[in-house]
Amino acid sequence: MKLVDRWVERSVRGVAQRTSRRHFMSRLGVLLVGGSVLPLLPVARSNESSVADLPDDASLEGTAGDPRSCNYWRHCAIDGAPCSCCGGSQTACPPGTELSAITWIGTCRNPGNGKNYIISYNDCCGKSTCGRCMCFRSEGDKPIYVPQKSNDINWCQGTNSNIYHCTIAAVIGQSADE
Amino acid sequence: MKLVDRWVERSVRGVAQRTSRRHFMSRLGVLLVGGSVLPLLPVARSNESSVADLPDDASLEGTAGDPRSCNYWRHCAIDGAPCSCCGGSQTACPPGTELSAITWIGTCRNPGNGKNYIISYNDCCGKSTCGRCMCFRSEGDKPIYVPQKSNDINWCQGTNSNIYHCTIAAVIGQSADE
Amino acid sequence: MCVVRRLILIMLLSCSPLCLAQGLADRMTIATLPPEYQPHWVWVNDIAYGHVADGQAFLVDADTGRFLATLSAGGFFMKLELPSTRNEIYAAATFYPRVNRGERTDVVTIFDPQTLSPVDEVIIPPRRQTGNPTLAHSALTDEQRFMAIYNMTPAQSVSVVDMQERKFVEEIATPGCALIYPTGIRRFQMLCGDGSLLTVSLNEDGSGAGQVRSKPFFDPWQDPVTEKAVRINNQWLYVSFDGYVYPVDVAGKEPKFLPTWSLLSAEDRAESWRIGGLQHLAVHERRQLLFSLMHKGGIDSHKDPGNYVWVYDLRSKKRINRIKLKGAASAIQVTQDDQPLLLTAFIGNPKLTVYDPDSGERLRTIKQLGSTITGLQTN
Amino acid sequence: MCVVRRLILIMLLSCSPLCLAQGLADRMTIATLPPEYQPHWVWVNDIAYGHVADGQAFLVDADTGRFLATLSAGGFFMKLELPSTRNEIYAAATFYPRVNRGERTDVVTIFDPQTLSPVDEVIIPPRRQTGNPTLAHSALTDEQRFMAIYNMTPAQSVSVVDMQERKFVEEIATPGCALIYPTGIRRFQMLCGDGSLLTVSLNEDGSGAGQVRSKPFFDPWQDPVTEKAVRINNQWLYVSFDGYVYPVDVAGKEPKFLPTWSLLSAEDRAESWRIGGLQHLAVHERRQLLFSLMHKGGIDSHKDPGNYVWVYDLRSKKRINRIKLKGAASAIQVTQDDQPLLLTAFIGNPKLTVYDPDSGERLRTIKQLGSTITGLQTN
Repeated sequence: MKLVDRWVERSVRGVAQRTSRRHFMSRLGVLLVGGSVLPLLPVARSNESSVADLPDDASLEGTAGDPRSCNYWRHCAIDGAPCSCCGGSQTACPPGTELSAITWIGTCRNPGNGKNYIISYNDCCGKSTCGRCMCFRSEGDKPIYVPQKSNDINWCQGTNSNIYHCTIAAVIGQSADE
Repeated sequence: MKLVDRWVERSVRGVAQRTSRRHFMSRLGVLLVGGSVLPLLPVARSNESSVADLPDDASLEGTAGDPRSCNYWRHCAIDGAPCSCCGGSQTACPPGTELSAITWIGTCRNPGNGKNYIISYNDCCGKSTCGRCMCFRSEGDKPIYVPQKSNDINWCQGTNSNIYHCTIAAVIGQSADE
Repeated sequence: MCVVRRLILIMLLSCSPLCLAQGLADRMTIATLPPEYQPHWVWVNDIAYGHVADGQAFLVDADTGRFLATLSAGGFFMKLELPSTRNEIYAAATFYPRVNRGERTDVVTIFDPQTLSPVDEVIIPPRRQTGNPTLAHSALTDEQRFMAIYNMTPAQSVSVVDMQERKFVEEIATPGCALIYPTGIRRFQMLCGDGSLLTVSLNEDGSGAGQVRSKPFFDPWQDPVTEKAVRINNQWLYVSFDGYVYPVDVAGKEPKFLPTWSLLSAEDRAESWRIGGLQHLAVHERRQLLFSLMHKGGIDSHKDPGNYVWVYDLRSKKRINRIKLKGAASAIQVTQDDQPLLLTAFIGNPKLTVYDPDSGERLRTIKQLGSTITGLQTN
Repeated sequence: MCVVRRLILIMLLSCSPLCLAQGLADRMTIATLPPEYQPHWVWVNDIAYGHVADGQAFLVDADTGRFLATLSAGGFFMKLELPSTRNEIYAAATFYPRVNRGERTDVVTIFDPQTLSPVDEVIIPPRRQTGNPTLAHSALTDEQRFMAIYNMTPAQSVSVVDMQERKFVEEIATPGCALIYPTGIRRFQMLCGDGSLLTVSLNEDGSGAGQVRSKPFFDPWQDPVTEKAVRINNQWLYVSFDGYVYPVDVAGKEPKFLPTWSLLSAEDRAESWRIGGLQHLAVHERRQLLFSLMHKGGIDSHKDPGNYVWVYDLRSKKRINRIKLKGAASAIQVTQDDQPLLLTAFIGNPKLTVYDPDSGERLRTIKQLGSTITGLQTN
């Protein structure tokens, strides 16, 4: 298991790597609907931008632009195996797995343009767990009782199988707090 | 996995540890019954001895008398996890497992009295495989097509579950070739 | 005739153990565990990350280091239920007919404590929440008759099982609230997304008897409490990411929020000490001690492993000991007897380490315990 | 409306990928493998020792080191069948409804090579032989219509499945003989305990058409051949513990035993060189090369890992190369193209190592491939 390496590495990196996402997250509004807490994320309106505006990984220095690295900028809140190491990519599930429709949301800063993006960490499901490139960063992670912000939850829900395989990290919007 | 340690260890021990069991095994007679090869093992008659004659492990020096060690004298032909490390003993399956009724047979020399004993390596079955104290010695082991001498076969057969948990090493007789 | 039968055994057929025992031959047996467990026998829970369909628990003697037995729990194994009033063990698990595909079946399995083998099972709705294990996934109510299991689909609910009758009772909708913290006879509480507690009461048959939502007692966005609360007598101790203890008295029908206190001094905070781990708290009831797994780290390090266990007297709310661990730990536990042991494990290294909680001395290490230890439980 | 739908997604409900693609948002997709595999794509088989219910195969690009996809094979996974005439992959496996308990079901699963997901399954008698994996556990006959699976209960038999019709045909009793080595159209041979071969022929519907037992061609007590024979064109090469090659020509209805030759010189034997490993042989058909995993060891070391691969020209029966491995290997394989790669893996270290079979140079290592690699296959 590489868990130990990653965790030890994470312990060592310590404070240094954790930028102040918390400060941002705490300013998120919450909306109480029928007893359930749902966040109103400040997602930029989709007609204000296009796919061409997605930040370019190739221009990033070092591993921040490598989707197989735990340091990949979109992995700031992940806890699991990035699908890029498992036969998929940061936006594609590996062959034969199912894409979970629901998930948790993180906010990661792109080091190239300094903007914050909303990242959807959808799980890919139905094959035995991929143990490659295990990555634990958990920036902005909340406990299980705040489900939409919790990476402790297996998000293989509403899928034919709930067996967790790996996690993608897709941009679903730009944060409005710029 | 400790497989690597054990195998590397075994590689290093090399020739030194392998006494000439092969010489003995090759003198075993075989009997052809209905197209099936069955060995006529030279087991000493049961009325010639009693349980009290079973060799005493406590008198042995070093790990040759320790049922949790790969060097335990009865483990000369094992390939798997000794049940002594898994909640059982050299003659007892761990709690809740099933004892396989059929198995493969080895012949091990007791270093205390120098006598050869027939060892029955019965598998214990029905719980997920115990990965403790993995031991590969395979003295006298034959390929799968000589089933009664093959430790590559999962002997969890005729049991409710064929999931392999661990292996005991019971004396079932003294070799008659003394 | 017995010789013949023994030869038949060698000829790949079966022979009774009785027959074997008569000659120069060992009697082959199957071990069983004694009716009474020892106080230093410890459960080591392994979700088997990489093969989550095949979770396991190992029973280990922390005094001798002896491995006692394996309990094959099943898919997405979280924790065991260990009732004191029935000679049984329970665990909720998820199964598929083809390991990870086909129709999902969730069950509560009833295990025999002397064999750790299943004796029965109760099928529950296939909706239990899965993921990183937490001891709050399920619980027995205080009279030990009903087992409650937390569901998420993502709709949130609780499945109630009558463990005396071994039958599923009903699924209770609990929108916005998660996990199970038992608080009394036929009663448990849940943590809600707005920082409040939901108290759920059951009728005598286990069906829902009503729910009461408390006011929020912490801010889940500013400083959430972890899910890994510990209970001591009639108090649940919830601990926040920033190291504040929120004691909740559950003796009455509604929770009573007691004064908050801090695990960390101003100096500790300046040095970036933080709580963290998958099971970062433990208590010793008779001694009224709280054990907290600690590390130096930044914000968002609430799941990082710790290398210290800090010990607090719950009467004085003062730290009385700092135990430096030999290596990282992600789960801690303490035995409840008068000569307690402190137990630690790290998910990345499958071994159990045993410490003297007074001297802090490492007493022993028990290795080769599965692959990914997620939790520790005592009997 | 799309914005609303995206918000709904965030509110824990689903949203179509098409909708997401319209804005500043990635399109989430599911990858598929191309219709044509590359010659350097390699199958890495993992029995998942410790969790044998959950065996896996990984498809890896040995040129780039890229991990391509996972195939969840099931319990006691041994090997894949890779027909060239149908766009399908097959594997026999054993399942229990509760992972390791309940009623046993053995199946041949049919997988889609573009997704590595099951598309169908054929239930077979719950009697397949299990244990340490061998590539001779099952095979397709040469016309690729019938799959034969070796059973042992301990009675020995073969299950025949019609892979065109996807139905079980029948179980053929083969007392005293084991494993499957295909030898022609609707024909395979088996190794028998007396050192002979059993040739089994099938009718057009796959039912048994008769069996012929050869004379013994080796002595299983003095110097047995391993089960890990390799086929090159119409020859099966069986290799004994002591390093003798027994070529068997299977072009005709009955096997023809060709002259035995030795992998070892007198000097090699004096230095205790031996064959050994779980998959210790490989061939390159067009180049007529035999690769043999070697180590220095005593008798009974036929399953020990090797640290050398010796290469033989099958025309001259001379050793032409000795490749020193960087670390131990228990399985070797060679790709069948004109720029072949030599592949090695060790069951105790879950990585694939890629060598140039001519220069012996280590080209790359691909790590984190399951837990216990038992075999390697090429397409």
